[in-house]
Amino acid sequence: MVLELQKPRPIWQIMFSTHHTDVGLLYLITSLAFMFMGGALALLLRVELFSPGVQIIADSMTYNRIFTVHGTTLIFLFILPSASAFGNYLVPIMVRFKDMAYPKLNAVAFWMIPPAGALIWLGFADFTWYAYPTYSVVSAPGPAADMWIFGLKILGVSSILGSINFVVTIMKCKHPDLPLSKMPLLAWAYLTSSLITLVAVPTFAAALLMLLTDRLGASGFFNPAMGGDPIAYQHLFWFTFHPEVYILVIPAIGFMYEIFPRFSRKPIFSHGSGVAAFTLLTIVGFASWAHHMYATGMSFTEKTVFMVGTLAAVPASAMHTFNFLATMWGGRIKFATPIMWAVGGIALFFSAGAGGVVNSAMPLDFITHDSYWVVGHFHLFVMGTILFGTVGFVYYFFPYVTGRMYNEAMGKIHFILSFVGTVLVFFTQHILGLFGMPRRIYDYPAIPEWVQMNIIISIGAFIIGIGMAIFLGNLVWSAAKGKPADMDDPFGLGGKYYFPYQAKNPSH
Amino acid sequence: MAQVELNDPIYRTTPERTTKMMVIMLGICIAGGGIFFGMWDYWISMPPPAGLLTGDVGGDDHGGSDKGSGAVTLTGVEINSALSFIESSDFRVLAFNALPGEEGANPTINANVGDKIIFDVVNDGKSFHAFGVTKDTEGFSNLIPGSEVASMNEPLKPGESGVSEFIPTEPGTYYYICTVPGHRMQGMVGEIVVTGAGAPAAAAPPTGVSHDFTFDFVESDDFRTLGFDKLPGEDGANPEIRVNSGDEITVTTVNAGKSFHAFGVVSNPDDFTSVVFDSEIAAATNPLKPGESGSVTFLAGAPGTYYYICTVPGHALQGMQGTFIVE
Amino acid sequence: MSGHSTWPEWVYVGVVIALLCYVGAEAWNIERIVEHVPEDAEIIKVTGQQWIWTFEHEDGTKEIGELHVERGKAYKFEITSKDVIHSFNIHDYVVLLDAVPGRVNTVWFSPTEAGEFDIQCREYCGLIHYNMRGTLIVEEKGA
Amino acid sequence: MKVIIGLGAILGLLFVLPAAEQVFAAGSEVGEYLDRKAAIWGLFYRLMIVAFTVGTVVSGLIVWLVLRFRESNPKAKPTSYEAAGSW
Repeated sequence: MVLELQKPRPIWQIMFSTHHTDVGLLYLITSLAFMFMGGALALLLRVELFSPGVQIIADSMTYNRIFTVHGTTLIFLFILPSASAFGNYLVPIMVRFKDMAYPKLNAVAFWMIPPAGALIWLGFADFTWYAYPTYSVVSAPGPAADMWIFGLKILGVSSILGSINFVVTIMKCKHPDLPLSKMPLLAWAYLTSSLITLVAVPTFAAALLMLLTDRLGASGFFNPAMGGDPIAYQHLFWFTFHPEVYILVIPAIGFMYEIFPRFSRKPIFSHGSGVAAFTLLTIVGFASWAHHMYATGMSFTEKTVFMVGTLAAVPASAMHTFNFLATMWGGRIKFATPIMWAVGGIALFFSAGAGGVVNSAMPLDFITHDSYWVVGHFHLFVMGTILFGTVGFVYYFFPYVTGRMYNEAMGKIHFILSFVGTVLVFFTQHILGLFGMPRRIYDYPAIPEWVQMNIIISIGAFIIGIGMAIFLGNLVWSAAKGKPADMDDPFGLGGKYYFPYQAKNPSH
Repeated sequence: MAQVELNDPIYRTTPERTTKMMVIMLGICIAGGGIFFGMWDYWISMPPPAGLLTGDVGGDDHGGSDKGSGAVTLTGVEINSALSFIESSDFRVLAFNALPGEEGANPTINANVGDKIIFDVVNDGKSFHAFGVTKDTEGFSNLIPGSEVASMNEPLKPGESGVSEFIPTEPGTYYYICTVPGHRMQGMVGEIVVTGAGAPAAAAPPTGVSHDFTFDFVESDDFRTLGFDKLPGEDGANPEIRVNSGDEITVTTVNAGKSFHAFGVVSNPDDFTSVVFDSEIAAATNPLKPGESGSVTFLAGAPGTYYYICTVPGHALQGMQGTFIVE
Repeated sequence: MSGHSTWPEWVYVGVVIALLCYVGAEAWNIERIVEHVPEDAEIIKVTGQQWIWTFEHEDGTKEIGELHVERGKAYKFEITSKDVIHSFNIHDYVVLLDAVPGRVNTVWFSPTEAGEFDIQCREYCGLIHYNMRGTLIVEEKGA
Repeated sequence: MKVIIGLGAILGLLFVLPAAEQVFAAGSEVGEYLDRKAAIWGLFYRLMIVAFTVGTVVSGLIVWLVLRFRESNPKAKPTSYEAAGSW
């Protein structure tokens, strides 16, 4: 769907197209829409938690439903589809092939997202995005929970199909004289995150099916009254979801591998180290899932095994950070909006990682487990690294798609508001967690420290909210009325940029 | 990196096209929002079947084993009692009408045997609650049939209310409680003191008079309708029996049908386990086979209207049910 | 593509791995010390059910929502749940363990100061999870 | 070099002392039990020292890098790849 003037294609031709650019942009529009919807829910939660007592959400059931859908929407309906969006648009170009390996499969994988989103949003389930039994099996009410399960099932299948498409495109349809070692690191990011998806997500598909039959009373996998064990579900869930968080972060790192060299006006410090880090993370990512379950009464040796598995994954991220800083070294950096987001993303990526190392130290998990420290920690990843990388890449990608330039000043204001807001919200949440505030609570007793910190966090959240409103305005206004961009060098960096250049309005 | 020269025309969108797209997206959101808010409560209306199955094991009240719940002559007195479930702000203490310590908390109800107590309960708290009357001094099971409002698996949501009634048949103290597990412990229990004044509930001493009755279990060809001696609809089916309290009754039954049957005098026809006066012949678990017969002798107990049925589940509903009146 | 000398990267990765080994060793050691349960610890059975905590001491006394213990004595909690997963947490004494139905988890602690401390539920358990809170009352020895 | 040795000594002391004290605490007599809270929070503060030192080094490096190699910095000079026109 390249937005044109002279020969505007009818909407249905765009919606039902199987060309990788059209499907890519459909993914992008859907994921950005869900980003704003998920963000709105976050603001609702923060208004409620501004201070003890009831602010605007009437009862705890509504609050529980809001944070469940907030988590599910932003992970499955924003981050994953936005990764697929840029992947579909750019991977065929990066491997110099005319389209994805299976164009129809690509369209099918996209068209599973809106119905799944509808299922999740209409049902509005209330058992957290973990859907831990026995609450989800015995006590979670109504069709909402079953709709959530079906929605997640469809999304799981969609991301598996997408990954198959990426792996075959990259491995099989690559240009013969483009060796894998010369392929851009963003394509490597998509290859590795797709491989992790193929291994990790089917486990969750199985867990979902077992959860559904348990809810119907037909089976008792996770229902202790029928001889099952709820901890089994947690193992299946986290075996998928710890690698899944690597699936979410790897494309964002891939976007930064595009932005840093481009704006530093020098090539990436070490292509080999990037490839090594991605592959190392793919393998080691599967060894650390049960650090989410230290509190379920695991034995000492079992906890040690998963602590070591978690710590083994840290060097890979450290290598990426080093790669980016080394690329900036000696460059002549033009600080347009995309590079600002990328540098902000890397700074927060480091603090998120440091928090994670503390979490994985076994005895400390008894302080931080399921407290606001954990909320702060993973939001530094999903907001600090992934959203910053994705939004930075949206700004970088904007001129190539719309042919117009976004408003640079608004972009910078959006960055500053978001960065300040993110630091205010999620660093304070770390300290709030140390003071013991549990996660997922609708209301809290008026402990002075808790009240002060929650006020700071809510103010920070509103700052991010303003920033995101500016982002929406900037996108919509600039798409229609923005200054036409110089398609050879939209950011005025000098020199030709090899692959997005080709992306400009390819005909079918 | 080979630079590929591409000089296709550059297409840029227009404000009209962007507004059209925004209108489409807004339309989808409004339609979705309509369904979303319209069905807001429906989505969370049904508890999961797994919850109901496992939940039954705990507070199930099938075993209405308290013998004395036989029918009793109503005194016609009706006692209305309005109870509201309330919770302390920290949810630690729960009670009816007022928190313990305050006046009017868990009011005690005094009644006579045969009075009809009508409970009008409303959930004024934030948590879920359900209502029931039991004779047990603790726990939330063995509820007297008919006295429950909602149940632990489908409790009253905040603001919901319900009505139930309870007719005490024997003197003693009964307890009205919240049947959600744990709530009784937290304070949601009140007493119903039932005094023995009114109809003599005790069985009369043996009068030495004895009666003999014989019944045949008969079935229609399609096994749909069953009956004693004759099929319901024909005269002489399920004959009514009238005896005095304390008479000695001997019942002999012959299984003239093709399926299995058993016999018992019960206080509540829908509840095949509420057998009174030890009047069973065979049982649902090892019934009389076709052609077999069995007999039982027992004393007619407290006066009231009872029913004789086939205790194999479902047969009473298919017609094997007659009245058994003790004066 | 860039033929830089790569020793700074190897030094950097070496430092990172060294720090990680330190964290791992230190955590392993502290966890080993903390998990050693003293023999003479008094057993308290903790049961979580939807939205209240109930306690049973060795001598059979039952308590709902409140737990009275003595300063300086060691206590071993045997934690289980009646319906859904809860998580028994006394933040001030770093006691945190899930109450899983159909399973008993044990953790020990010995209170060092008298006073009142918060007990809270750290695993989402439904409508009133936010207020599934109790109080731990630590009294002086023999009080 | 002296600075680095001094810094290393101080950091070493900061870690060795509490770890040693832990070993003695565990072996104490039955009546007086290990203070779990102190042990766990002690480990937490030691890790915070590590996290914040490395954190300041990395963020300081980022800030310096951004200021030193920004385009508008008077000392900024074009990279060798710009002449070739592609990187």
